[in-house]
Amino acid sequence: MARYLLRRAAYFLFILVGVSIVIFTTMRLVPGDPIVYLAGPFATAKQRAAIRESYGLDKPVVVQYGRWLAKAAQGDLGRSMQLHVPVTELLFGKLRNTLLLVAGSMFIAILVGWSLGILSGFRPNGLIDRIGLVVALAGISLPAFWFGMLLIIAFAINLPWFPANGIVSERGDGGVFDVLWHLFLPAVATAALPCGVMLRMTRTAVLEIRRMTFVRALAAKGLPGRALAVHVIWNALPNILNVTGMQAGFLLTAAIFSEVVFSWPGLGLQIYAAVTSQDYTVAQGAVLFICILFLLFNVVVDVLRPIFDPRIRMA
Amino acid sequence: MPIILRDGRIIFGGCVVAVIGLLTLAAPLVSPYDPLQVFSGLRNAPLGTAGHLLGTDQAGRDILSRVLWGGRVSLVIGTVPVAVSLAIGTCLGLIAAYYGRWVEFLILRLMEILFAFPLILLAILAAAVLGKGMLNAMTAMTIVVIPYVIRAVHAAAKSTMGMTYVEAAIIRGAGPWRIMLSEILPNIVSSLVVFATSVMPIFIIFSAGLSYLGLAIEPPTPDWGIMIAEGQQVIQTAPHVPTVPGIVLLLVAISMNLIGDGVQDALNPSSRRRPVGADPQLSRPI
Amino acid sequence: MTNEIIYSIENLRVEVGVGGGTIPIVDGVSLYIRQSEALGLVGESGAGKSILAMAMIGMPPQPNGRIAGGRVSFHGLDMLNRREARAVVGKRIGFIFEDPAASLDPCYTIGAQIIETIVAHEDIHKAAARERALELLSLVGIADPPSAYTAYPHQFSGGMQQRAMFAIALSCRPEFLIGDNPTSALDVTIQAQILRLINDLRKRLGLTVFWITNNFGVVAKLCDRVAVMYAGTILEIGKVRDVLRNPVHPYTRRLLASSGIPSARSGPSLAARAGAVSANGEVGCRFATQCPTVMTTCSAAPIAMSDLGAGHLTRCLLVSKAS
Amino acid sequence: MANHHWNSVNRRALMAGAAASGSLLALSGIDNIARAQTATPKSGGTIVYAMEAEPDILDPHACGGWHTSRLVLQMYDQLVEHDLTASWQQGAPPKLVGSLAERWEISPDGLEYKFFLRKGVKFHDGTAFDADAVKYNFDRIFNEDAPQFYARAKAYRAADVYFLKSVEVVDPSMVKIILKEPFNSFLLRLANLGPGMVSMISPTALKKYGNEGIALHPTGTGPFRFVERVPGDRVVLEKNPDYWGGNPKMGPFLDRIVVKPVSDAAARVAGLRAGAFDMIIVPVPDSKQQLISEGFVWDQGTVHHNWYWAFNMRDPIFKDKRVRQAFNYAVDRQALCHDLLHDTAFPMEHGIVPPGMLSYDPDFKAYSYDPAKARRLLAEAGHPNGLSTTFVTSTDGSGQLIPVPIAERVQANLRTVGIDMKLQSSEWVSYFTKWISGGFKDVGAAQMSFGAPDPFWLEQTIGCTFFVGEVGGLNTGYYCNPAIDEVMKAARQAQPPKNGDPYAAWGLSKEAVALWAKANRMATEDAPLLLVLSDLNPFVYNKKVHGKVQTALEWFTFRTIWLG
Repeated sequence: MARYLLRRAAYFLFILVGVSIVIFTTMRLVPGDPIVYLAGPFATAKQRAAIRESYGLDKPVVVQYGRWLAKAAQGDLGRSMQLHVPVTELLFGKLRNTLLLVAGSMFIAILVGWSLGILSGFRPNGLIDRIGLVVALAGISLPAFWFGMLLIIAFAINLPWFPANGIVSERGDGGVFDVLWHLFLPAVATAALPCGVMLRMTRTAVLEIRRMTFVRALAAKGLPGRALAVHVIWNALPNILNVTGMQAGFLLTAAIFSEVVFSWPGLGLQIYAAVTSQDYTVAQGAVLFICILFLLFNVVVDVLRPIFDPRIRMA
Repeated sequence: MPIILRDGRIIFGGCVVAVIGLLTLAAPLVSPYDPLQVFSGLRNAPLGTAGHLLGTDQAGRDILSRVLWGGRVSLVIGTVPVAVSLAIGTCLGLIAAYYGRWVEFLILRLMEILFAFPLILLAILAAAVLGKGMLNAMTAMTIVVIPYVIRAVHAAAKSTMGMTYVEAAIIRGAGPWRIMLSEILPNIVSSLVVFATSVMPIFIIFSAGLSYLGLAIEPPTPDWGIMIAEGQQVIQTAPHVPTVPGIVLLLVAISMNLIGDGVQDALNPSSRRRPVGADPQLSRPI
Repeated sequence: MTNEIIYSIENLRVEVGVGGGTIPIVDGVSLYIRQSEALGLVGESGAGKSILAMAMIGMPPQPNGRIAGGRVSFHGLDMLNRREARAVVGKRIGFIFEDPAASLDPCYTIGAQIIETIVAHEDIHKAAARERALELLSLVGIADPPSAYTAYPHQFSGGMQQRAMFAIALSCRPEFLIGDNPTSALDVTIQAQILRLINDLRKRLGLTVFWITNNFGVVAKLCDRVAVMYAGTILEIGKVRDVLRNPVHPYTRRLLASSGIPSARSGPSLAARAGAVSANGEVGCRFATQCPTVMTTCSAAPIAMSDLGAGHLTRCLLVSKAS
Repeated sequence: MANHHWNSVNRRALMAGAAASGSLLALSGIDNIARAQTATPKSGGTIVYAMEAEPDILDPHACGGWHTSRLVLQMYDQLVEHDLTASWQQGAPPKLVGSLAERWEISPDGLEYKFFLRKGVKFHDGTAFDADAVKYNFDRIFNEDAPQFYARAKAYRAADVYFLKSVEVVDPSMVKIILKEPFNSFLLRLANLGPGMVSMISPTALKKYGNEGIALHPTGTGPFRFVERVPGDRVVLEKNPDYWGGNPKMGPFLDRIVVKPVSDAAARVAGLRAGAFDMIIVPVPDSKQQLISEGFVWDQGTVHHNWYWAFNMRDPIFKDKRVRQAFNYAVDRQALCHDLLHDTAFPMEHGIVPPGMLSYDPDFKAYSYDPAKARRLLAEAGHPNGLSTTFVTSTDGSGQLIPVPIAERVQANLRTVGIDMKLQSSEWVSYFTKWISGGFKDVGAAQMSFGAPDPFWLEQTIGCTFFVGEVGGLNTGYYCNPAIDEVMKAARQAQPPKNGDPYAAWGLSKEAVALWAKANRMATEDAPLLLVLSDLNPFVYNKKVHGKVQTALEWFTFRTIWLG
């Protein structure tokens, strides 16, 4: 395990450095000059130069990168050029909201995806399976941003049951229920894709396991159906977890569409804004954030799977 | 492949896609109006308005015409990148698999870095750098897809490399390209087709998403994504404006997914109904 | 040997759906097994032996197979009745599969897999169950039971895995053991050990055995009686001695001639048989098409079993003529 | 304008609206003021105000964008201000009134401004406001040698640098500001609460938090105090109990102001209807009838705002005056404002100077819709078969209204007179960046939407001295007409007003205003811009909201607002 972690860590470092180089350079390739922007409409060339210098952007990119990396290594991602807020402070706030959204939608996706997937895996071509197939197809075919809009039309406008945007109501207590109430529609919109994907994956996994000889062997041991199901699900879990983990990681940024539709102040939105408004420090920091999270999601999956599959554990 | 034509899903999906595709292709002929023509005083006209079957949008333009013309853009920026990246990715994947050693190492490590970028993030970056316009949008999409193709091809090719007939060819002294193209490629082509058909719907939606975010194409050119985004302004008063283009988009996506499923089952029955949208590749960071 | 018949199959028919229609994989098989005897079943792969074996514990073939007719009873229990079958399967009837590697749940320890069987059938404490599991492991000749108990299947060799399977099959002290070609996957020495083990168990526990194999050697070493199966039907059955000394049915002769069993390829494929079936409308001798001594009458009408005495029966016109 | 519209993802999110001049009075603005005056204000309560974009830094000296200054000015005061309690109907722009300066004197040569400061004013951090504080702030903006100098702040006041000589502390309650040359718009510019205002920040706070940090801890003397900012979600202000100007009739009344950046106009409207917001800015024009019928107050009025295209004078096509005029005749502004914007915008048919800017002249009928004339002019200019060119516009940006749909409308108009106008649009940031660095050399015209109460804006936009990138110029078309320049120079250098001068309340003499009007007519005739429309800066709020004054300015105060 220790060697595994060590290898993993080294690998992460490699990826992170690579990623940071890519983002650092691409950000500077985005057309437009943040300094001109920060300097406002009346600035003269000379004044812009002064401002550029004050941000250290007059130095060659390599130098800038070096400085940034040195700081980042100490956990200091600098201040937002646009807002002057410390980047980490800014991003943690957004991250919290996005994780909330991801958690909410994953909860729905798992609830529906797993249950339908497992049930239809046990009763292929049964009623539930047919329902499941439709749900899955819809899930992977619905454009999140459009689906979200439909939900708003249906459940925020025509039937004013849920709020159309925001994360807490302005006057509400901002308590848990208030947040959940705001979370529902965005979560549903975001859940569609992962739900469809996981439903199909789970179904496939269960089907594949059920075809295996050992399941018949278990039946030949005279085990009751419930016990059999446990065996099957347990064996299918590694794959199910795998796709679940991936989907969760995927949502970190895929959530952006719901974040736009429901003006949910999340990380995806933040990144988009930072990139288009060329807030270098924020964009760089955010991308670093996301990638680290992604790698972590992988680790979680890599750590979880062996728990269920001794073959991996002991390999 | 006759078996493919026996699959109901493929027939249905194929027909829908074909019809929509042809209609958009024939937009200049079948479209009732110029998609940019503004009908003063006739904004947000509801469905079935005389002369405007699908009504008009927030700027007073005929929605049907815009859906038709917009389809050209949406379909193209959704599909062409997949095709192009398939070509490029296949070459690189084969090269990596065939030459191995540092070439492989280089290409794969590079891909891994790109994989560390979430799909959408990568697309946003690429789009931001390249700026708007159909060509740029497609380039951005292509860049995004290539890594997945490379990985898929590389994996498939690697497994083929060991096969005796490849070794035989090597012994026969066939040149690298000959081996890659006439020995390896034919054996991975089916998995490539499966890959292509399964990611196609994803990227149709995804490209629409990009233009929804305003990253893809230049207004006033219509495009389903943009139409939805613009229509969002009037969901309170005229919900049909964003709904109509969305339905068409959904229809295409569903059909393409059905095709994908069908092709998958037809080409590798081993993995019956492997989740299409799922192609774990697409959600896998590294 | 006049022990009572504990297990009987009457005119069993198992069908599998292929394409549009269905074809019988097991077609009108009738067998009986007496207390603590060992009945061997030989035949080429694809003859339907495994299907028969599964049907004997009430499990239709997967996918889309079904038990279409006949009666299977064990101590008067209807084995084709799910509930009655479950009561005895795994408890009084042990079943061993052909491929041990594939027949063990890779995610559970050997111990767990033995225990769950015991617990499923007996009201017993985990500790006690564990005790028995360890006994069983040593009984089937596994060197270090405690470590084997906590081991996972993939850590075992093929032989060890099959022994584990035996341990599971025997975990509830069954009186009847069905082995579906359990030794085919193993090399000769292991095979010998296993057979010794079975014989030993038979002596000690008076175990009744139904042993599928495609190796007459095994039959000779283990069984009292042997049945020869071809294309879903029993063509000949009798005491091992009789059948091996003077095989009557041309097919049995061929099997013995090609000491050991022809490989699966020579056996008619399902599709081929589907064709054959439609050809002769499922009447007459299945072997007719390949029979060296075939007669026009062979495919004319269904052929009954004719008794050669001493429980030696065969399904061939040559014989029925002679007598 | 210069709006760091940086959190707007939905580019079509920013729809501004306003009623065409005709229907203005019909709207509820009036009766609302009536309500404000009749009913007796109640103190307390929290108002939730949804604005059009994520605010820029909360640093008055360096905040870009009206949408930000609308927020920042609630916490700060200037030496002199426009009277924010005067509605747009009571003459535009509002008179100048003393704020932190009780009164001021202008030397006859117009070079020396004496400000007599209000005594006993305290910053939110409890420190006293005095002449030194004034100097400290001016130094932060203008004095490159001062330790607190902030380059970004100076950049926003580039134009003033051109005129400002020195700031002297005479005594704790008097500062003297000396100019290099007469510049009679100086007062108006000090009162301008657009991008980069000359507000008074607590020197103590500045020293404590530094030039960047102060944006996170705004510390002024204004009627409201900073509570918290959650980027992308909210900014919260609270009542400043010891506001120097506080009084039971004029406020401040509100306990709390919650400002929500919601870039999607539809979402703002939805929130308003759902009761999540009390007041929103730039609603979706299409929602106007519905909202009014649902009993919401739709409040709008003319402002100093100009949505135009600046022709690129370096493009040979536009060197010809007749072509520029042809474009101006080809646009059907009435239809545009009526159909597309539901009478929530004001057609710019009275010259370059928009309503709400001094020297606006309503009697001047400049360009009405006349395609025939447009065609004729094109033909005379040697384009009988029309011409083709490329215009650029941003896709968003506050105060830009809905650039793309408007541009598409104009595009359609131009097509009818044989002009094939291709449209290029880009993200606000990259657009603005290119615009401000004179980057659009290869296009026919660049769109912008801007304005100020003081007529000097005209020279900034078309003056030869004020090419973009030079001394705070906005002249992106590189238009230069010496004759007009003469007049404008004379206008800005004209003598300060005598007592009883009708424009004394704006620090301008009758003569100056007349000169500006003249310049406006000359310039309009020479058509350096394609005039389109003027924002009417609409707000919508529910019946609970009282005392909101719709000024003729792009900004307003929360001080007078109270909840019933």
